Amino acid sequence: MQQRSSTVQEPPGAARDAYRPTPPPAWRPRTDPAPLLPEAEPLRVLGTDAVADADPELLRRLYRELVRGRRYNAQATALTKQGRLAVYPSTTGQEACEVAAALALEERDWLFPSYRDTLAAVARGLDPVQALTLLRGDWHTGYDPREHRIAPLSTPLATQLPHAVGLAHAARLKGDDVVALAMVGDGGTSEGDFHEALNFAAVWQAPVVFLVQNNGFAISVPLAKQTAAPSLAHKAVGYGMPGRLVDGNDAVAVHQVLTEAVTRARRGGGPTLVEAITYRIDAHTNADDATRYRGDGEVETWRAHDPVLLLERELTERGLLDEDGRRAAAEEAETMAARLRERMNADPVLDPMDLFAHVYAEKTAQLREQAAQLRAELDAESEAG
Amino acid sequence: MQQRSSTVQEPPGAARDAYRPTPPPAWRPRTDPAPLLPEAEPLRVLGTDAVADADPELLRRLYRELVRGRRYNAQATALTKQGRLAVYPSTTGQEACEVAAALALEERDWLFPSYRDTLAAVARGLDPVQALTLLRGDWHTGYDPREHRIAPLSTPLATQLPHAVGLAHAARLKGDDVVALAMVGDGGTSEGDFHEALNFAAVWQAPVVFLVQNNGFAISVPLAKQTAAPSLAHKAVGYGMPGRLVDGNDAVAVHQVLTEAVTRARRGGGPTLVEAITYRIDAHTNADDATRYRGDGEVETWRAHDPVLLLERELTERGLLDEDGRRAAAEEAETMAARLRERMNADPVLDPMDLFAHVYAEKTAQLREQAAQLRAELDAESEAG
Amino acid sequence: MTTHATARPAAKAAAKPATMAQALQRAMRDAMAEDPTVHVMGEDVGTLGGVFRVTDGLAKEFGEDRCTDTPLAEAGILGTAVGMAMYGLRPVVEMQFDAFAYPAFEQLISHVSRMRNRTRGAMPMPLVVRVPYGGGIGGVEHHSDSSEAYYMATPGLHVVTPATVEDAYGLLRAAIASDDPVVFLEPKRLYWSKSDWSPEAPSAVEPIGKAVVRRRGTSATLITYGPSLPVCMEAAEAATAEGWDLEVVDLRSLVPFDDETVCASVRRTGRAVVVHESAGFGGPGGEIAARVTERCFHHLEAPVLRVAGFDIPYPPPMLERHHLPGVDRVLDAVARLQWEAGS
Amino acid sequence: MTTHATARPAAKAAAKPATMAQALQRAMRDAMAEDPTVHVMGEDVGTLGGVFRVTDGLAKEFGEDRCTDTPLAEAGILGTAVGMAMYGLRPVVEMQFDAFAYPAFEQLISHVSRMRNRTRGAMPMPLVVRVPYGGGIGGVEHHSDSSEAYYMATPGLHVVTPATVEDAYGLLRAAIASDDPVVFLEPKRLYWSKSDWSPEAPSAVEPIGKAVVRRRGTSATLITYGPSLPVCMEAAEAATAEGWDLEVVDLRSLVPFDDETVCASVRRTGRAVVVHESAGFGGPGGEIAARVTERCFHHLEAPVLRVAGFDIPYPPPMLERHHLPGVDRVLDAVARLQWEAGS
Ligand SMILES: Cc1ncc(C[n+]2csc(CCOP(=O)(O)OP(=O)(O)O)c2C)c(N)n1
Ligand SMILES: Cc1ncc(C[n+]2csc(CCOP(=O)(O)OP(=O)(O)O)c2C)c(N)n1
Ligand SMILES: [Mg+2]
Ligand SMILES: [Mg+2]
Repeated sequence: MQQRSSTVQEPPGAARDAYRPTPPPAWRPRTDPAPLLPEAEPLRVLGTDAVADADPELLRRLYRELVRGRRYNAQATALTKQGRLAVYPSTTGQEACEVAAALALEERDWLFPSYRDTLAAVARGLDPVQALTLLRGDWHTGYDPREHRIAPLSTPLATQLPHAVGLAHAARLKGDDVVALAMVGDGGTSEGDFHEALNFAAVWQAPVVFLVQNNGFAISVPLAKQTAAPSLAHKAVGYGMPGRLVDGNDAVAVHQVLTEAVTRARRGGGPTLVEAITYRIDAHTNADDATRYRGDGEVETWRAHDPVLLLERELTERGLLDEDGRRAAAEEAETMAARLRERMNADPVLDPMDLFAHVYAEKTAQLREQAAQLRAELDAESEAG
Repeated sequence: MQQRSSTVQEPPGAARDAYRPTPPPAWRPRTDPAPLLPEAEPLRVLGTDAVADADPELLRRLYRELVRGRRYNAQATALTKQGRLAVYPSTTGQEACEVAAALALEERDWLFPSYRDTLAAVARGLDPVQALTLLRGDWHTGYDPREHRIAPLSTPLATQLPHAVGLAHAARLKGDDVVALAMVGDGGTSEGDFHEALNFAAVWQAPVVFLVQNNGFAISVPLAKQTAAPSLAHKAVGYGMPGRLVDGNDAVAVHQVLTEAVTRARRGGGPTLVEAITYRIDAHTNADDATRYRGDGEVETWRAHDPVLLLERELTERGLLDEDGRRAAAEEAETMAARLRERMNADPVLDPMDLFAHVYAEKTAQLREQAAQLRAELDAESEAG
Repeated sequence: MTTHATARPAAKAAAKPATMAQALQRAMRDAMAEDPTVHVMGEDVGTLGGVFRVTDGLAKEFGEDRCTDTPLAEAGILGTAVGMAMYGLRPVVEMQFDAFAYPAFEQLISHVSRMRNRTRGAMPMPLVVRVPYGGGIGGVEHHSDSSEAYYMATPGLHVVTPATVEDAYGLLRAAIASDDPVVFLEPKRLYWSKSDWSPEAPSAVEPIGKAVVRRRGTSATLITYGPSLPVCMEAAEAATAEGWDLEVVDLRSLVPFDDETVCASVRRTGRAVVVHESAGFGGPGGEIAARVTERCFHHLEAPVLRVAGFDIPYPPPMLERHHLPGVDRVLDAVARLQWEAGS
Repeated sequence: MTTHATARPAAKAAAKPATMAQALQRAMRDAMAEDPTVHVMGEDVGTLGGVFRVTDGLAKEFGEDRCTDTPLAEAGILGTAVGMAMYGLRPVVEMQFDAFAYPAFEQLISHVSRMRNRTRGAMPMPLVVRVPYGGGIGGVEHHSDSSEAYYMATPGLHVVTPATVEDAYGLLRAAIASDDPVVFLEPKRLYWSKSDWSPEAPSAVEPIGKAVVRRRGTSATLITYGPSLPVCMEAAEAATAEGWDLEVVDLRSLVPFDDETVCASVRRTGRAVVVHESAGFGGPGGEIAARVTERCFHHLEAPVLRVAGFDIPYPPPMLERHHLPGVDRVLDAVARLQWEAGS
């Protein structure tokens, strides 16, 4: 070995003539990427032979919930027109996702809805009036999240995803086999919190399922301006978790994919990212004018792929649903709507003094002062008449 | 077609018997994911026949820069021991990435370094004293970023990545064929800003290249606690841009991959994410004690894969480098180090009044008051002493 | 959404009264027409024209490259805008609502506010961050925050907020023209306030950093800005019945702060109340009261008082009227200015 | 990193003087030992024991699930901590440096501070965010911010900061025990300050929200906290030479604010100076001066003055001494308290 003037110190044993470049020592593929990649086309069950494998009871249950969900959307929208609801982001056209998300969970599991997902909460069994409390202008959360294992509706997009990861992780540390399912829109996937949540979930192998409802728009912004990815489900591979792509208007397919993901998470298999391709039939909210950013033609195309219709036809075709079944579902939905309408007609009674009640466990001296001020104002007001 | 009691309105033309489920209307794969996936193993050129294709001049230039870079790292580290530098995050072992990043760019291109990447700036031609200004305790940026097309060293991790995207996008809008190259560590890829930057870049098809130096650690946190991804390069697919995986200690390979990515960006092909597998030989900074979180064995393994060594052997083997060439490179490096040492021995003279000079284009009334106060204090001080 | 009268009543029978939203739109339009480096960007600002329609028509007139619907990521929006400004553009960024600007705070604090100083003047940040702020529109959670304290506490930013249709135009023009970053706070409940301001004869560009006396008075000074200006004007009218002749100062710019105008007024009247919607504790009023007191101590007949939102997260719509400082609370504060003690 | 004497000098020849960093470590250790729901998490807190070694040994003693090295993402750290708290844990989150807490502001403002209120008490947020803050350690850009104004302006948070080794232990224990979220600001230049506090006999848990008089005096009150307490104590000693007998109040808790202790002192002395490192404009001093003035106006012989950092981004190490409020500036302010005017 010749003497050389290199500034680099030869490592011991690195004999010159033994030199054979090797891959960098630390490098090894940590996960095989292939199984993480989503299906090449959104998974469908309806219209395929796989329907035959589905439990007929589940199919009927899904149907009834879809019909109820559709009716709920219509009723909530009507309530905005009557001024009983301040704002309503409808999930008309997205009922399959909302309902399947709810039904894929066990009672002990947790749901982390976005601001749009009141229907998922209702399908989980939450009183619709409680689900709509926020949107009515009443208190920010209409229910006890712990009682129902439904996190507050998250207005800031994607910010509740890390909460779902933390909760799932905490449950696992405690030894509870609880799964968290977190919902987000296509737009929400652009937020940094989406990224950080998925990364933490994968590193911690937390039992959490992320459901992206890709409904084509973030308010007015179409998917093409939101991402250039082959699909949103492809993002999964970058975190080392499986991505799944599913027809979001096929309730059976969404239910199947979510159930698989939930089961996997429960068994310690870690998180999954599910992208459901769907469409928002209504405007963003009642305050939005969708004609500014999309044509009627597109909406009509999607109406032909309506989640309620798809399931109804399939069940009818397979003899799992008849006129009586359809009528029963419609009536059940009508009853729910009538009750909701009626109860939303009553003005909620809020106590202004509650403004100070839950800022801290105990009021600070400053809040006591401020509460006294308001108390005095209210007393003066009621004296004045 | 029988009358049915469904709550769903049949869309026009959706005749019952014509029912055939179709994929969701909006869905189509936007990009073919296959070409976006990185190579299965980090690309290497050294030790393969591909070296023969490389321009010998480039190989020699890379060698000289690596030797200079190694010497620069040693000198900067020495300066911290002498108290002439407040802190130095060394790139010993990472010189191939630093140098290749600089050499892949044209003069009109922009470099967006992280706090660690002073060497890339120096390899681009920046005066080392200017590059080290921040780390010496002097002003935050030692050079005019516009003059050198080097953004300020970014201390908050990954936060400069969106800047690179915005600048590249602005250049493209203006019709300038300028490319931005942004550098980040493996740890930095976990930040939300990384995600948002890559997404914006892909949606805008901005001419930007992201270089992740995966050196195995974020301070003490090893890669396995940072991500569960098959590789960091796999994240690219989730944004719809190509990912490349390269041996970060193979200067020729890194240079090749970066040059390809830069060329692609310049030609309007959009962004690329490059992951270079490398290793930080020194502690995180001079203030860090690396023995707390990693064993000497690991470091020794990597010394055998030293970037300077790899290139030096290859060039020697191929007859592209002889004793004279090595000596010349070492001498050039020594000259640089001597000059740096000497110039860093002089204490910089800072004017305290500059504290107020550049907060705004013009001092506010409040800052004028405060400047007057400091002026008076300084005058009193100098009178007193 | 409710419509409020602006401070300056649309008394004259002007041709086409314009809203504050229209004046803001016009300011961007005129700036874009004059200067090709001005770019508007944000969520839904293009095709939709913004959820408040403030950017209506800009994408159509100037193209999507000049008025861009971005992906949904506030840090990304502001972060890319920083890069655009580095290359010489003048980005005007819209944050859709006050509370949705928080994800961009890292970029705002660590980069936007410091880039000029960091580079010793070599790299200014001529960008504007438009933030619709404040409550009173019945918005659900996170749609009604008054976040000005955060911006004020960040050296390197200018913080500007119009209260009238005229100023909406004049101050936004000035903000866009400024070579420093400006957080431009738009009082969203005044978006549909009207005045005889006309897009045909837009108001002058107003200098940043100048407060203005909206009502002359002698008994005490109400110091306010943005959404609380109409409240203070109304309170001042009502106060005449009690024999108080109140002066009203509209700050318009929280940073830089116009000590001169404010202190001149307080020295004249000897008493002052600061009025804002933001929570009181740690809010702008503390700074304002403290600096006025430092400068006018011997002219003060009473401590400078503050009328502000309570120290609570913004309440649900059905309770917001109890939270928002209204005319009665302003008058109550005026009544507590120790009238027996002094002049 | 320099070593400062704490306010309470380690005079007694105690067995093993401990540093503030050690007291903080001990507080977490004792809390973790007592309560299995306490979890420590952050960047480098596990194997390394934190860049300031404040979590040294915790991962070893309690395992990596109780003291966890997280991925490098502050919003993710705080956001997952929120979820953990929802499930009944008590996360203690470390932000590596003040300026690196900014990416987590969205989570802090929109969720941590509001979750209890949002759910009408059903879902409290018993978590602690530890933030090393302030300058004076020669840190490069972004390593020396005083960000307390942001936290103070966020209703729903408690904001606590120790200035002594004893309080570091006692207040951190209280913060971890609190059912409300606490931003726990650790004056990083006091990490290596020492006292005769001993881990063998740790101090008592201190209640949150109580200020303490560190030095009795009659001429004027210095109101301060955290890193500025040693400065004020030194100033008070030096002031005796000028004939001033200064009282020094250590706030310890910015939220809730102890009006009682502070105002009792100011009423006694009739004069006050607020001292902090944070930029003056929009900083904590404005709130403090304003509320003291509101409550003690007729006891004041002079306006409450403020000695603070300049209204600039934190300067580079070589200039920081010109920025940091030191003894001389405090004494200058005391001298301006209009001694000729009053008592
Ligand atoms: C952090 C944040 N930024 C902005 C908004 C305002 N905003 C409300 S809904 C919405 C679009 C959401 O789109 P997507 O995530 O696709 O969900 P979708 O509405 O389609 O269900 C926007 C921008 C918000 N709520 N949160
Ligand atoms: C936003 C932010 N959070 C935390 C830090 C503190 N910090 C400085 S370097 C570092 C580790 C960075 O690791 P990596 O990204 O892998 O880069 P490397 O140091 O290995 O070059 C951390 C946590 C920071 N600078 N910025
Ligand atoms: Mg959507
Ligand atoms: Mg690294």
